[in-house]
Amino acid sequence: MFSIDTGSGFWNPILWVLVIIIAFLMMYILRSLGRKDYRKTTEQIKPFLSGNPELEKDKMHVRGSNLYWGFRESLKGFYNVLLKLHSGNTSDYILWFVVIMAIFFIIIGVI
Amino acid sequence: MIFNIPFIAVAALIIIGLYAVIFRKNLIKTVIGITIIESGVNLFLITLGYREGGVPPIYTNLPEDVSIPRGMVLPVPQALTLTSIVIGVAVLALMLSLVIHIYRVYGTLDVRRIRRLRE
Amino acid sequence: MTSIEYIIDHSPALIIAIPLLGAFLTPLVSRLGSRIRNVFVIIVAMLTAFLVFLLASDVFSDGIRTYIFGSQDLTTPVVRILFEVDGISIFMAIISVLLSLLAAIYSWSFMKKYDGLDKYYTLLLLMTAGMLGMELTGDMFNFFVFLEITSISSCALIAFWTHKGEAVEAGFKYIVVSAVGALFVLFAVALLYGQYNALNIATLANTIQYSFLDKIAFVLLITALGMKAGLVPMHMWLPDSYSQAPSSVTLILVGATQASLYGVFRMCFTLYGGVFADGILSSMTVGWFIVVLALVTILIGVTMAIIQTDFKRLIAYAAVAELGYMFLGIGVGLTAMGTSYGKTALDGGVFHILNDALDVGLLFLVAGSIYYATKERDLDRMGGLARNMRYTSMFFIIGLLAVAGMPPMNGFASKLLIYESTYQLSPILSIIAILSSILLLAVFVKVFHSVFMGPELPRFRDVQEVPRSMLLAMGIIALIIIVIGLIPGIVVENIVQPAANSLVNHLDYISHVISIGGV
Amino acid sequence: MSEIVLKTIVGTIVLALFGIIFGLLYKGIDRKLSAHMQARVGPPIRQPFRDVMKLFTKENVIPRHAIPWIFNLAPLAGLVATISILLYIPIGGFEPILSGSGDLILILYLLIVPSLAMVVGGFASGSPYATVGAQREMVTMIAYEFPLAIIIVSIAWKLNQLGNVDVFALSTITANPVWNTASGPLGIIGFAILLIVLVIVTPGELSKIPFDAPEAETEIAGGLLVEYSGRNLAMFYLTDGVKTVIMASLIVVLFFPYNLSNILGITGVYTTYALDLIFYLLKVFLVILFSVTLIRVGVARLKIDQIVYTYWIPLTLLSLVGLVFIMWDGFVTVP
Repeated sequence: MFSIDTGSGFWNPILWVLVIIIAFLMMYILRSLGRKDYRKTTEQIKPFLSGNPELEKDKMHVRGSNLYWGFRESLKGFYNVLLKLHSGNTSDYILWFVVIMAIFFIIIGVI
Repeated sequence: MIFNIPFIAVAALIIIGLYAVIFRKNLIKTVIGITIIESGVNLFLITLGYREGGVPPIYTNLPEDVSIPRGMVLPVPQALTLTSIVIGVAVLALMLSLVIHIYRVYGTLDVRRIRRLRE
Repeated sequence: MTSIEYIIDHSPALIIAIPLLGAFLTPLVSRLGSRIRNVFVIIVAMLTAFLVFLLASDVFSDGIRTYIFGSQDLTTPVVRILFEVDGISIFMAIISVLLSLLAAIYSWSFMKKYDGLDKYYTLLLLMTAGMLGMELTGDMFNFFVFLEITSISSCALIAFWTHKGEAVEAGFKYIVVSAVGALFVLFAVALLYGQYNALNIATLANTIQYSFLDKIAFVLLITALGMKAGLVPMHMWLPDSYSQAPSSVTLILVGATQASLYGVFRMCFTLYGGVFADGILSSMTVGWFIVVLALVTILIGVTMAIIQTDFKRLIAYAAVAELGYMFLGIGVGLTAMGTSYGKTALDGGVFHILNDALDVGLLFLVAGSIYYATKERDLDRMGGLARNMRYTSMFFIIGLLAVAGMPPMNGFASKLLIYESTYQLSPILSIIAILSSILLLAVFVKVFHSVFMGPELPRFRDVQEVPRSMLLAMGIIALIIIVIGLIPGIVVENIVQPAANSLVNHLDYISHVISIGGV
Repeated sequence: MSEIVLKTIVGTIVLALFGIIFGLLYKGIDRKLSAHMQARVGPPIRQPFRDVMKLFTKENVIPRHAIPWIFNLAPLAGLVATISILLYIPIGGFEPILSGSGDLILILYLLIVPSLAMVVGGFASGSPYATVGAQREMVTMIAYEFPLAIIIVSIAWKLNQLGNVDVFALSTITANPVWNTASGPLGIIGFAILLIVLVIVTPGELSKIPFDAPEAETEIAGGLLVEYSGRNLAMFYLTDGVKTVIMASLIVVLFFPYNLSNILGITGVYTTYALDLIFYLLKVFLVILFSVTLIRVGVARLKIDQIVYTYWIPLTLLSLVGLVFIMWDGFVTVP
């Protein structure tokens, strides 16, 4: 009753949560065997920058648009086309509507 | 053929309206285009309501020879058209007020320049 | 007849009437003070929600329920409006009313600083009435009227902050798109009326011939409602308006978009259901068309989301991708009509409507909270907010996991249904669906980093956690997400499958009207 | 109901210990072997155990820019999620404990969690190095998920085509080894291609060379782990070990689910289980040898956009070719 069955697989969250709870307890105990403390006043709490001087905080934060550079870089051609299509022009919105309507009508009319 | 004229007019109005929305650059013309489409659709509705030799659905001045309610025209299309016109007016007013606001902020009505939101 | 039965009997009418009446009473009530007005709006929304739940329990146990406005004698020609509530209608109504209620709660603090709030709340309730009307009505023209009510009020709400040019621009784009869409819906309605002299969906579905004009009407209906539901490439209005509306409004806009999606469902499966079932029009053709567009929707939605820098615009593109999953569910359900995996896909699609409303809704509310606290929407200018806004960041993590379909959140359950059924039609469908889910995860991890992580920025040092009413709204959604995630079997069995069954068994919808003497 | 609960509780405890011990053991073997391949002596095989012991005695520094609750929770969450996968995977001749409550898609998703935990932990440390590493990890994750999804769905599609139910369940997959489902050489080639792709996906999933741009010691100083120390780092260390075992087991389950006892025809409960377990451990070792150690020693690190390119263009196309072969194979034979 608690699980769902798709005909090709299944998923029972309750048992999984049980596993997670037990594993969490175990690992929490294991973790608590380790050393808890650290010296909070020394330089070791400073971020590691390979010895470079620490910048002001605004510049230490990697900006959102700089993330996933590698992804965007390898799909550059795709994105150039995609951004061109999103023109922001109201007329284009309606144009797309008419185009899809025409394509759909041709598909239904022909087949 | 003569009975098809309203339907040809409907098609023409809708196409003219779509043309105005898609290819005209001025926002007011876009609004006008939508209104033209709306007129086309309304014309279509009202044309559907026409029955040759029908009697208006008013009970008080019914001709003697017409049986009730067989000879009467069903007033549904007229009612639909009226509703649609009322809605159309509301949409038109809303669109025009937005155009006024856009003009205030952007200083232009050119649809190509009103696209701060894109990508 | 006990009073509760009496209320259930009239609840289809009351569900529309109460928010409609409440909407126009709001300006009067707000004379008494803003606090009383807020309480009044929340009470109206709660009352509506209560009635919807009452009706839902009745519909899920006793089947379809109709309500007749106008002449009760069904043998005379069309001088009445019929409301017909079946599984999918009430399923959608539950979602809409839940979103409205949460938006009303969220608005309490979120909109506090702005004026013109009596109009804001009027429009909010009007939009609720419009959405519920679209979902409950059994009449084509009435559907159009409610569609327009929803569009007009949501347009006014999108452009609520008229001093911002972008908001007005988004509002204008939205109204153009929805006016054109709605006019084509009306045109299709007129085409159908002209042929069959009927406006009732059941009557039309019973007599439909699939003539040439019916083909045109079908194309018009599906395309227009598809545009209003944000099907790529007609989705471009969606990020504009979702990102510019106040967050509480965006939450209901999700519901409004899904009401249009419901229209697609209703037209495909009920109005033209007989045409597909008899094989006059191959359901494969239409199904594959929707499947292909759904795949494009998913892919373009996520790939556009991943490069956005505006918080709400990013979520809006993610919402587009999520809509793609629902369309995938419908498309596969239509293509593989009658097979068990087609049914599973449809279940998944319907289940995903609920999950998407909750997940994306929660993320929009988080975005609103961030905006409320920092007056910032640009991801590049934020950072380190997890320190000051601990609850909000926790809600964001829940929303992130849910929207990316990570176990054990609700999104995983519905996506599992979709993955494990669509692959039987073509393996590539599941592959794209799985991949896009990971991309969605990446999208929100990016947001998570740029908003909540990083060093404490000096200008956000004094940022406070958002007020309680906003936390309450987010908390309720987060709770529902987790509960549905932990008991997906119960939800699917009791709510989703009846809804999906009511789509598949389109004859029930028709025969119910016949049984009470109609057609 | 209470029986399965009890089994789950005991199973979790046993499998967690199993996963951790063998994860560290295989890590030691891997290090020793790769050292020998590079003409070094290398550390002793028990070195990973010593490493963990040492980490437990070190200070657990939380850097100033970190967000403590996420910073501390992420390593733990990753390890816990990884351990939970072990309950869905058949080990040796044993039926998985939760065999009826989770399938391949679930495993696919749970495998994301440890990487996600590392990403979140990296972001939470508030260091630019860690952020760069974390976003690279995320990009790598996107990249390898495409071919991985193709592999999993192809196998399920094939099994479904043959009329099986519950095709995403690992019990169905082990009952029908993929090589037996192919009806001609085309299918065999298709599955072989998928196997090769999966072997190349594995180092990406485990952030090993050549796909270790997220950690890249030489350029971003350990990347997303740069600020981690002490017991938090130990958690990540253990996660890595367990994940290696899981990935190897997945390859074993998907492509080599044979048991020695069936082939040799051995009966007797204990000998069967013991023999199958040993055979399974051997298979896992061989998979690790090929997909981790050999690749790691043989090639150099790729740049992050090269990783995306490698996975999305050549490997995705390759696995699509495999899929097409398998589908073709199916259409040719199914009447």
